[in-house]
Amino acid sequence: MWSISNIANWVNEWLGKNFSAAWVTVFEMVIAGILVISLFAVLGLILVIMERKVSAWMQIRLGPNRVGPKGLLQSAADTVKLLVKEAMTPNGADKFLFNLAPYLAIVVSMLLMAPIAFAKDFMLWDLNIGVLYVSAISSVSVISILMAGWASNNKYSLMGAMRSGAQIVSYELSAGLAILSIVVLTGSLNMNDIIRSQADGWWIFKGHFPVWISFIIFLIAITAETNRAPFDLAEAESELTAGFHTEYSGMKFALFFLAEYVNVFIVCAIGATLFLGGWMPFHIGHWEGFNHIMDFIPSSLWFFGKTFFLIFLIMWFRWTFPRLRIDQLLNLEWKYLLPIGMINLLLVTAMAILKWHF
Amino acid sequence: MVEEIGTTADGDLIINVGPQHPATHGVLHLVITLNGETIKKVEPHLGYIHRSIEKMCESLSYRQFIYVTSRMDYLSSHINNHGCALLVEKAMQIEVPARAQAIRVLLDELTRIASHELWWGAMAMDLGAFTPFFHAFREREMINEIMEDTCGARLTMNYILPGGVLEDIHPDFVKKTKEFIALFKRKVDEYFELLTGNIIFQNRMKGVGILSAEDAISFGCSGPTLRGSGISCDVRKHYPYEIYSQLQFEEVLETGCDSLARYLVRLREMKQSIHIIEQLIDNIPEGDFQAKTKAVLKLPKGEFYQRVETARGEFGIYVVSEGGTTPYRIKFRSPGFSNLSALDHMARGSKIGDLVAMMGTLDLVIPDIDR
Amino acid sequence: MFIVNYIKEVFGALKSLAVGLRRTMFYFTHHKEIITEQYPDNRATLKMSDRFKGEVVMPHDEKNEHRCTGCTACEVACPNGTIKIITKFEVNAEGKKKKAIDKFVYHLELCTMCNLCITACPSDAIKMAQTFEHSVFDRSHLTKVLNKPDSKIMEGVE
Amino acid sequence: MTNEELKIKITELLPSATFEEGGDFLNINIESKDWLSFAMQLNSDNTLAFDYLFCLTCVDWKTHLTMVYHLTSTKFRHNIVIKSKLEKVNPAIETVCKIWRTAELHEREVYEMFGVNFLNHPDLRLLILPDGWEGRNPLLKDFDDPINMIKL
Repeated sequence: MWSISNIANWVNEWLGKNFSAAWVTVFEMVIAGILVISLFAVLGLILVIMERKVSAWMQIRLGPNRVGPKGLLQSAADTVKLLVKEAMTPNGADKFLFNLAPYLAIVVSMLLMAPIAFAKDFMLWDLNIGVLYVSAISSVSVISILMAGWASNNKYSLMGAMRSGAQIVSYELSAGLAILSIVVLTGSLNMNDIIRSQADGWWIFKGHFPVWISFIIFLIAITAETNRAPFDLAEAESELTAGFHTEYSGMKFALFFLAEYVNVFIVCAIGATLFLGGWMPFHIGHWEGFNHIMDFIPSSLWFFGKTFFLIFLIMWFRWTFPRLRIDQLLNLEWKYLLPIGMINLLLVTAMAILKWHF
Repeated sequence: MVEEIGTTADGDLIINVGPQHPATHGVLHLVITLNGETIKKVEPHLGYIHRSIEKMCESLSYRQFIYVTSRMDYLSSHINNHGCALLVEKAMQIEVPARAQAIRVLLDELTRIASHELWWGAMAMDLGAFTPFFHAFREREMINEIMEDTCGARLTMNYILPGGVLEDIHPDFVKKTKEFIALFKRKVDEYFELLTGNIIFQNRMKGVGILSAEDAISFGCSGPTLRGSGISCDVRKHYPYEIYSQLQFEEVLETGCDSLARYLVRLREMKQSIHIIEQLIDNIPEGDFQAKTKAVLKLPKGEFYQRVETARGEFGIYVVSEGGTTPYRIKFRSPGFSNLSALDHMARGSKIGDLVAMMGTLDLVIPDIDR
Repeated sequence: MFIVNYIKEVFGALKSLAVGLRRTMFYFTHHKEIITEQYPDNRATLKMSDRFKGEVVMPHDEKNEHRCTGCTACEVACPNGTIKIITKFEVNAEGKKKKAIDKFVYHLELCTMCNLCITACPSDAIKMAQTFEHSVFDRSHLTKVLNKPDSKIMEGVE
Repeated sequence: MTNEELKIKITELLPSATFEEGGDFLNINIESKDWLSFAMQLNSDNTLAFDYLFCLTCVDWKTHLTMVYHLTSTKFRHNIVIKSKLEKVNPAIETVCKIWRTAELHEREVYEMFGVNFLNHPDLRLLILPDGWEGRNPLLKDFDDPINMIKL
């Protein structure tokens, strides 16, 4: 059957026949790099048009409908616009940090791509501590935001950055606890192991009530961590004009914009991996026939379908809810999500020990 | 090296909100002193669109000055015009035909709904919810179309003359208004689902921008801002003009004194306006829509004051006449100017996010403040 | 009863959020509710209300005649100096000198569409047109002369 | 209270006040030096309770200025108008922004538009006019701006 992993293996074999082992590694790294960057570009384009269409339909509008068929090329036009715009650096800014920040943001999201399984046996780096790696690296993204806010020498930017710092540091905890509950159930930090443990059903179905709570907490936490509404305080436009990227323009702004969308994709991919089985097709217990039929749908489709479902959820939140205030945001984390998450982790652990899950 | 600019001796940040800022809906310029996220002081700087309408009116005749007031509170332009026409009619003792009165009141209430719709959407947008804005504009668009049919314009209607209205209502007016009422009644429950009931929204509004009844009176607030503090102040009830004394409606009062109370007052006021329209729409008296007036209007010597209830509060017109064709001195008491004076008091000690909510519920229209 | 209240609070909050989500999902799936006007595309079918006040025009009949006597009632009535009437003396067929308009200058950029000039006009020479696409690249294009070149006053209009 | 009752009550408070009927409300003319103490009495007296200052303005009569205060009571719903003559040169009057706090912004507006100096005002600065405004106060009758004013 056709699958991405077959293509990858074929490329690997072909390179192995023609070059020495060291060159093969170099070539494969280059190919992987190009793939990641092009995935970035494609994801940026797709997610922007998706966001605009989703928001438009919820707001009883048509949305972009001029460029290309049904406006599908709108985000390409936007990119061209951003590319030709002047990338300004304000006078009082710390020039080095100011220019570094957007690249840092993009590098962090690139690093996060590594341990994600896009299809069956298709991932960049089969890391045995994949989950830990993801939660560790995703915290680095706050540095780029702080850097941007500080270096802009603008009070709005500074306040946006500080808000964002407080927010990401807090919500990291809840996201971590929610992830831990799945780690407890599978007993592994490896992404592949976690996916394989869902071969007889995804955790969201196997895990009863505690896993649902984990899932909801995870959704809230990742929305906050990616600075999306209703937690977009770092860039709350009615309060701080544009928050940490007030002073950015042109491509530098576009990089922040892209990093935000790719971050959304990555956290949703992780959510899909942990709770919805990643590329694992929809399997029910021991219904071999049904499971077999489900296997005919390519694993990459399953992965992207689930991820985009979660992305849609996050967009849906954004276009429905008003924004929280900064103290309410921290209250929500420390008074609600964290205690609930901790008790829930206890429940999950009990469930794992007593084997109550399916 | 990074320079320290715009800080006070205590290390507080001084931030300019406006004149171009997404939250100010116009060119309001607020200088706020911040300690971290907490507001220490809000200081309005006005005048960015001051056109000195009061000075302009001193050289305009009593027919002409009415239309300048459309440009003050552009969201209740019809009500502003109405107030000016009432003043001239009161001073010259012009009897307005019953049909014209009914038409004026109908359009007043439609204007009020349209203004509150825009406020609702814009305030939701300030709080970060974008969708309600478009939903509010769907209903507002219908009112605008009714206005366009009858008055010939969507925003600055210029429909009122001293002694009546410019033209009779459009043949489609009754039908379209009924359609609007039917649509509005269906959609107003969605407002609750989208915003009012939302837990995030409730938390953003409850206990935010407390303005006690004594303070609200002292600051000269009016309209929904004062009624949100539980003080009855509806001009339509206390100093009824036109046919308001014959109509059944309830003055909306909330006792919460906070942003949520002001919000609820406006939402409930929309329903009351619909109630007024329903009473009138089938009972527009037959007859003339305009009284016979002299070609040149001359007010007798003296001083005149007329107040009307706009969507934002009490709009007052104070005219000193020397008996000529133009006013000697005219003063517009705009509701927004007084409401704005309470902002500093309300905002002290709250967060920046609250400031946005407060400005939203004060429903500031900048040309109204600047005049 | 702290715990019960806490749980109630959490579920109440989630419910209020779900209500909002349901509403937006309704609009997401019901595309019939979309109200967007596709403005330049619907130009052909777009019809303004017949009372719409777009700009002041002076109707001319097929003989290139208008009804304006040049009495300047509109100029006086205008609150902001939008209308300037330049008159000239014409010699009519009987050899009598008669006042007539040379130019009816209308500053669209100053006009507030208050309709006072039309109310003031004793001979119904001007009216409001329903045009609305007034944007031009140069402000001077907004100053218009309403009477057409070589137009004359209609017979019998005083 | 009706206008007659108000008259009696106010004559008790301030015998020097003169009354003027006509217009919509009861007009009371007072000396500008009496204003602050009189305003306090108007606000604090239980039977008057004028707690709501809804309009504060000034009229330029060419020979003198007149401050006009429109007051109402949210409790009894009676209205009065207080008028006080001011000198044309260096007009000054006590501020009432301690009593009716809305007066703070209104008085700043009158200060820049008419040049009335409000004694003891906490923050008497330009509000609407641009910083560093020089020249006449715009709402005075002899103000002339040849550049921006269109004469009809």
